[in-house]
Amino acid sequence: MSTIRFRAVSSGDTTVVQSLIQHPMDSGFVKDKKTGKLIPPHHIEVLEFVHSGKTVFTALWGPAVSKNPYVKFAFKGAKKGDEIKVSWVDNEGQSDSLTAKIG
Amino acid sequence: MRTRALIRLAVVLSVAGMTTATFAASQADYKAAYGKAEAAAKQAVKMKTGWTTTDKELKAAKKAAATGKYDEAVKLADHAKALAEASIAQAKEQAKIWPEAVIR
Amino acid sequence: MKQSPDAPDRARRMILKGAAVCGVAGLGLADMTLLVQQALAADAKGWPAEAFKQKNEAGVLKALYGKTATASDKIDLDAPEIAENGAVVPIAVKSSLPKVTAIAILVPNNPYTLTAAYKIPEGTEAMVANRLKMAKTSKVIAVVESDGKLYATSKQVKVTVGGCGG
Amino acid sequence: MLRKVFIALAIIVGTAQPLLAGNMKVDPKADFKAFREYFTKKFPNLQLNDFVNGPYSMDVGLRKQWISIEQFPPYEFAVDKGKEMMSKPFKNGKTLADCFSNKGVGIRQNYPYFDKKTGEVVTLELAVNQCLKKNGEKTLNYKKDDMAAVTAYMAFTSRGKNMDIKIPDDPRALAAYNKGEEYFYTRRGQFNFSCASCHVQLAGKHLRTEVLAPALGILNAMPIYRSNWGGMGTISRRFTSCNTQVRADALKPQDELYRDVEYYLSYMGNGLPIVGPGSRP
Repeated sequence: MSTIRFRAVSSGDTTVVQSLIQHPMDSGFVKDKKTGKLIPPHHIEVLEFVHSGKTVFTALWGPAVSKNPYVKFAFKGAKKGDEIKVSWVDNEGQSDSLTAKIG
Repeated sequence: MRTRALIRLAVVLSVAGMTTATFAASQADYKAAYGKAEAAAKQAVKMKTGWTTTDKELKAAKKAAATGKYDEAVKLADHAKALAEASIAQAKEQAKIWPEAVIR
Repeated sequence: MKQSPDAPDRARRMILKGAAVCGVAGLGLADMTLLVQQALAADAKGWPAEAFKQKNEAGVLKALYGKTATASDKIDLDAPEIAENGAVVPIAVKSSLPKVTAIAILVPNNPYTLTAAYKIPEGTEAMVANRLKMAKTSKVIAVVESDGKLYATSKQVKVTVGGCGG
Repeated sequence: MLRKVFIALAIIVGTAQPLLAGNMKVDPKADFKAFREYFTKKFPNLQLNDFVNGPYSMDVGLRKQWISIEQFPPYEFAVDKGKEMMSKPFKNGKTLADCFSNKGVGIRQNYPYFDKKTGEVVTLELAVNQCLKKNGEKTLNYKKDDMAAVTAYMAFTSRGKNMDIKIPDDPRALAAYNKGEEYFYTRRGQFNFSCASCHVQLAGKHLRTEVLAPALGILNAMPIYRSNWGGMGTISRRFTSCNTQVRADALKPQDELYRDVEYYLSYMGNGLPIVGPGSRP
């Protein structure tokens, strides 16, 4: 299953995009209950939304973004049925992406 | 409700961690105290009324005894016993009076 | 909302995971070069490591934008007065300033001040909503880059259950 | 005349006596009515169907944050996973869905129920593990992760249906109900708190930023994603953590007493909508 959940709705010229990503977003300040050691920071660094070849939104995230992070933004120039590609990369080099249609 | 007041007192005392052990204790004293505390704790668990603090104190007593601190170990075991007994008293009292709390 | 198969992306993922480049089978040399470039670009496009290390507002703004901010009432910062839990504080920023190119959200009382920075290309609205962690009660600062200048507004958010446990 | 006085006396004694002796008649219908009345009187401005939203029904600031988080709630991942788990074939080719009526869709409001064969209360969480066991599969941890995912999916597909717990006219069912009620009102732990202390007497009060949820309909929102836990938790998890919060030893998940208290409390939530999975601070 994808780590990315995506919802985009167009009304008029504006498309509102919301996305939720399954990611621990470890802050680096929490101790592992079992080992007593700090869990190293593990977080998404870059999250990008691309519509017809153009990046419409870029998030640069640190470890203080909540677990299972959420973001919402809006842009102009897209219509219902258009595709948007969402991709993220984290500080350990893991990544995921998803191409979804605007509803 | 006299028993109730007594339990309140027991709860307060147990929270405050008051005990009566003031003598220099031996390993045998510790073993006796621990045995009694453990039995009371087991009884409480059986009645499903145990307190998390009882087990904590028992463990602390064991730890103290392992390093030869028998005074402290006895004190902790006595405290564990007091906690366990208070929890049993609580359960016995509650078994009688819980219906008073029901919304009617 | 159907997920479409996305072969090049899977490949890029492998590269980023450090898998051997040769392991990406079935792609021409040109594709490969493109993929590697994309992968590098994602890094170069980059994450402002310096800015995320800063421990105060001025440091963050200098590292991110190389300038300072002035107060503005044209920024709408929506944050709760009392956070229900510091692990998940919903915060939204909106601005009526012209030509907005970036939005950043700072929490000075967190171990590191910068929480999130957003790039707003032309055609994208000056608006973002997200959920952030707050370690304790703090001012939250919203910074907006408009027409090459920085503007900021702030709001106090009370936190009683700290969120560095997230 | 004299007879009338006697009858009146008998009624007075009859109603007063159980309070003192504790061996009163078990009357779920009367309990239900009194329970609901207590909460609707305590919170006269609250819509009845809003009680199930717990703290968010009674604090404007919390409600606003909740509505914002509900736009895209973190429990969505659990619902998706639960859906997948329901239809994933076991080694014997059967599925979790096969163990439930209507393939487990839209039936959460019927749990827990009283099983006349075994004479015990069967909760949804217990039923899931019984199904796995019966099919030779590994059972799930009752408190979180996969169990929360399955129950989240089942709650999600039952949203809007009203809780519908039945207490059959069977002395064993009434005894289970009564034991559940006793558990609910019994003070325990070093802090000497009962479930009711927090969720009846102190319902709606602030404990730091937390608002104590009213007991009316409290299970209709289960399982929940708690920011405090950083993840999902089941009814089992809620009960065990409530116990340890008042410094009482938690029972084993799905201990008979926990199932009984779930039975009692769910019955009190009858007629209110299922809104699970829920989010909580």
